[in-house]
Amino acid sequence: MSSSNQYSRSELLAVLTARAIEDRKTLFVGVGIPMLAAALAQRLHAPNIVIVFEGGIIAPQIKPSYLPLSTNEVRAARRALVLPPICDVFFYQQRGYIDFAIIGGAQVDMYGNVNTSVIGEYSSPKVRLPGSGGANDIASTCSNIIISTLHERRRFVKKVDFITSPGYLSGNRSREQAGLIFGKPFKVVTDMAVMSFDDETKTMKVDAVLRGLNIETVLSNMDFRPVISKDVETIEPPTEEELMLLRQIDPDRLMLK
Amino acid sequence: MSSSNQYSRSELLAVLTARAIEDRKTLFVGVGIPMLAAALAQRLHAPNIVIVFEGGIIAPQIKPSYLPLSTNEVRAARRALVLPPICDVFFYQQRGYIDFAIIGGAQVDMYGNVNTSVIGEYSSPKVRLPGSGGANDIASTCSNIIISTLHERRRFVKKVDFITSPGYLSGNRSREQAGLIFGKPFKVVTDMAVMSFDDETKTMKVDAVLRGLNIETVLSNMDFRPVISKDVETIEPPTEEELMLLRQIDPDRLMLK
Amino acid sequence: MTLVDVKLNRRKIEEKDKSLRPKVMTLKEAVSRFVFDGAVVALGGCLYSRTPMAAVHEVLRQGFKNLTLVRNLAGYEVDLLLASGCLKKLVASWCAPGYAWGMSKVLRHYVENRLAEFEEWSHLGIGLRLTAAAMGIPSIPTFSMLGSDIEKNNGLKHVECPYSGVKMLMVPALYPDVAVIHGSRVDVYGNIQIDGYVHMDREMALAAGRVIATAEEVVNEEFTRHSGDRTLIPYFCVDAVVEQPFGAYPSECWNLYDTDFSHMNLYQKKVEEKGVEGAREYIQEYITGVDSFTQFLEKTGLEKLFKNRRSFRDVIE
Amino acid sequence: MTLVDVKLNRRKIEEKDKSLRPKVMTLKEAVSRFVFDGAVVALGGCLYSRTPMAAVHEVLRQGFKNLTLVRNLAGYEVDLLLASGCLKKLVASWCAPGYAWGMSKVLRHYVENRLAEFEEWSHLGIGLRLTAAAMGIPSIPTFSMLGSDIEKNNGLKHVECPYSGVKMLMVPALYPDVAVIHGSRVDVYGNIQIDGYVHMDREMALAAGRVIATAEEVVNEEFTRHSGDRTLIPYFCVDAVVEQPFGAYPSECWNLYDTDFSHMNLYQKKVEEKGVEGAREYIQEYITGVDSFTQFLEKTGLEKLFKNRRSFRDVIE
Repeated sequence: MSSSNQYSRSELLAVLTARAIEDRKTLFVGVGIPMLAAALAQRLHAPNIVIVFEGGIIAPQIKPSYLPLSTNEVRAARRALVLPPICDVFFYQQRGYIDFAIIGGAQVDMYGNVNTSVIGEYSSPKVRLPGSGGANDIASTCSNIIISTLHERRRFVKKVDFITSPGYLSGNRSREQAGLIFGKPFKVVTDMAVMSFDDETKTMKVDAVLRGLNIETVLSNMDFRPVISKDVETIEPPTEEELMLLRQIDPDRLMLK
Repeated sequence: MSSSNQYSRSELLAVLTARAIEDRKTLFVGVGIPMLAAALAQRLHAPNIVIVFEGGIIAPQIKPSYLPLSTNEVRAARRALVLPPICDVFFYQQRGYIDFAIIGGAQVDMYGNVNTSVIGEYSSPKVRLPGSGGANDIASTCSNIIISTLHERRRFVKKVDFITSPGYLSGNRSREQAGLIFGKPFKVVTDMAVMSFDDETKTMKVDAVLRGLNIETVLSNMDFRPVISKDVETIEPPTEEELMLLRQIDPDRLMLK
Repeated sequence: MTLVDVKLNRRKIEEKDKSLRPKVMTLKEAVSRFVFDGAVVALGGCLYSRTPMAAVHEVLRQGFKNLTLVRNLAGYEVDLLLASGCLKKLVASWCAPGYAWGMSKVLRHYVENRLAEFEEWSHLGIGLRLTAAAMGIPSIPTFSMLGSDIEKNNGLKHVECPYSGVKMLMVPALYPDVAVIHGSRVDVYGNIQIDGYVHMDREMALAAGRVIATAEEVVNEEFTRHSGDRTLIPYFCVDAVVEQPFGAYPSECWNLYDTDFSHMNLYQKKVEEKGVEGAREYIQEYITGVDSFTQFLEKTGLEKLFKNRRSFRDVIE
Repeated sequence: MTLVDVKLNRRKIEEKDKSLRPKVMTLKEAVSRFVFDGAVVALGGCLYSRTPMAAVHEVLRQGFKNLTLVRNLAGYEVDLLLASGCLKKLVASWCAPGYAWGMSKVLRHYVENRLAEFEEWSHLGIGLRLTAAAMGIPSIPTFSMLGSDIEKNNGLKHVECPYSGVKMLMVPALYPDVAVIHGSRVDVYGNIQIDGYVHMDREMALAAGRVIATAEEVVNEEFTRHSGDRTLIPYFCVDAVVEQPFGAYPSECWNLYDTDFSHMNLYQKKVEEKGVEGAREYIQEYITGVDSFTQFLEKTGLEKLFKNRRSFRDVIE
């Protein structure tokens, strides 16, 4: 639970991530906070988003309190309109049919590169993380990529140990030069701030900060210095309605840890 | 009908083509004589061949006297074990799963190149023929290609007007050099002779001639001079059984014109 | 051959509204909204299986010009489009009415007299052009067409596989402006299901900028939500949903009706006798002379439609 | 990374007997005939959906060494193969038991101590490696993995699209020695049908040199001859046909049974408590300590199996 004792950090992250979701779009999500955020947005301002899971699932209707624990299981696939082969889902995305995606990560750097592979050296890792799954594919070809993660210094690193999922690589035009001509990092949502990327340098840029936090708190929880928007907006904390709906979606707190 | 008045040229061609078919193999065929030959072989020495149609049909069981008029219609698809997308059929072939195929052609040259596209110039043809269909794909990647056509001077030309389906191209190693590393022209079956290709030069080679015909008749019906095998064998004419079965397969003489 | 603009063609898809919304409309509206003069139009099915004939009729009635038609194996429908002056170019691997009727007199007339162009590819070649587009890549490798005059004629290029050193022919993506698919059924959002062989319809729908789905039946959302594993083409590809029973007639539709060979014979007889003029008379009598595809079906008579239904079951048993 | 030998891998397929012949055998025979020490083994399904667990158990009982496992998303089955010393390498895009249980202690132990290798690809990367092999081409283009350390780490190469000038990453074909697919049903020849999502099973079966098909039910030829449009994998890919009801347990099988999360918890609890040793105790108790997968199911108890059946229907409604 947060200092206000009204909501946990993961609840806060889920609510702020939900707010970043636009209505009437196809949205690629994984399990955990991204899925909760999608489900919450669907019950609020984005009733017409269409959820896509990499297991081969288009437009499912998840049963309340039957949350899936993977993107390829019956809870995720319930009442889906299409159950295509897995490669087809990524081809839809490469073709341009997936508007938004939400991914998480153990490490994120100043250009929005994400690491979910290893802490330390690849061949002899300190921590062997689960790996890319579809995250690399999402970050490579989804039209708009939202990174959603807790705001912690160990996560917001200068340089990720391993680029699992490309952001703007080394900034400026390096993403395009690498051949990544489709899609782009769109926003970074944390439990403290909402960030985007500088138009020119592609450095992460703080656009908004949670009410009650000052910018220094945000910065002190990052291992690099992002650009600060001229006009930092204030993010309102979760409303009663947001929290109530969120808790209805995950009553057993499988994901709201 | 032939001079003996016992069978027509197309019946003769169907029987001789049937004899070239090996048992227990997958066999890619089109409608017309190739299909009749396959059906006949199935009732004789090759009960376990598996027919493949480019319309997306694996191992159908064609109903007697319900012959298909295309490779993608219900008569061709009857009781098929698999009805895959069309591209998949060609991928099976490119992967190596199709052992044999039978194709026809308006023109065949000394290296087994086949033309089913145009007589004359491509951009301003004297005769616009129907085109490749799957024949080019078959000739490019099927393991063993059988060419089956009537033995006529206008068909066996020095150089085809258009290479729709590659044989040995310009002979020697030119097929491999063009990048065609899979599959090969295997036999040419006509109503007069059975031919293969010289190991070195890849020039067409007469291996066998129908009983009662001399080699000069065979050669005079070709516009190029094939290699003659040291040991030209004699082909026995169709047996009563072969003809009877063949006529049972096509009682309405849809294909046995 | 035009070079491939993968970025432009992706942008077209990015800009589409992908929300779930009902798209049911009349065929007349669908064709007038999504077909235009000069368009590259792809037709689903294969030869005389599940050809979207109702949509072809509507295109003829609305009288578009300078169309390019993309199809794997084409025939009767190309005759009609050529003879009525809609078509400037055919991109296909094969074109003839079918085994029983030999070559197309109409195609021969138009191509041999350079009144229309026939850009020929191998069958897989057409499939791979659509597959590359469907996958969102500008070109895709194969061994087909290497060394042939199809390769030379279309100016096809190679690359060397960087892992095996093997030469591969690269097939360029093809993005039809609009594809028409005739399905067994489609829901109100555009999720298309097809029974029997699916030909190249999936690749075609994903390759195209817009898709018109005609189907024997428009089903409600509840139906698709209980059979998602039978959906071949996702709704977000589809821009118009049209219910048209017997919409492939006189071609066959799996499980529902056989090809009407007698109607095909009727058409062919006119062409045999009078060439292109025969085709035009047929079009006037059966297509432009009526107001809708259902009127055409009525002209043909219910008895024939029922006979084709029985005929399918008779063959398949 | 090994270079791609497209010719050798085609020859292996050319040499296969593609006639229609019954291939029903015991799982013991299938695994002993087609798996071997050092083999590259691919497992169908995805994470804990339709994992061919019966075959994994048989591999563990027969005790193969130095296997390489290919899978898209992997988890529990990798733990078992690692802990019993069968596996030297994992080729996958992701490996963990599932969201509820965090990271795999067993995988961490083996990889962090360099006792086994984890070659990581993107999810589509694994799919495209199998797709290229299935298509009979040595490599295939994509935009995935460009610029990432997955690209660098695997030494991936590019080509320039000859029609658009665009840079494309080429994904090399991967040819497993043997793939194991667990289907909803399979006929005696090996035609596999799968209900629900099909994951990458089709590509995997076509990519592999040999295929073992386990299924909930072995059906006769007549069944497939009436449902050819539901066959996903053609018989000629398949070398062994094995009927194994609940053959994916404790993972789910579409329409038939849900994942047994309580059994997964039981396993995870042992690993939580004792690490790799816990996994070994579990293997001894549940897998190598019994003679067959059906004995394992008996140990679990019919009541649980029936509960998982009810659970699937409960979710889907």
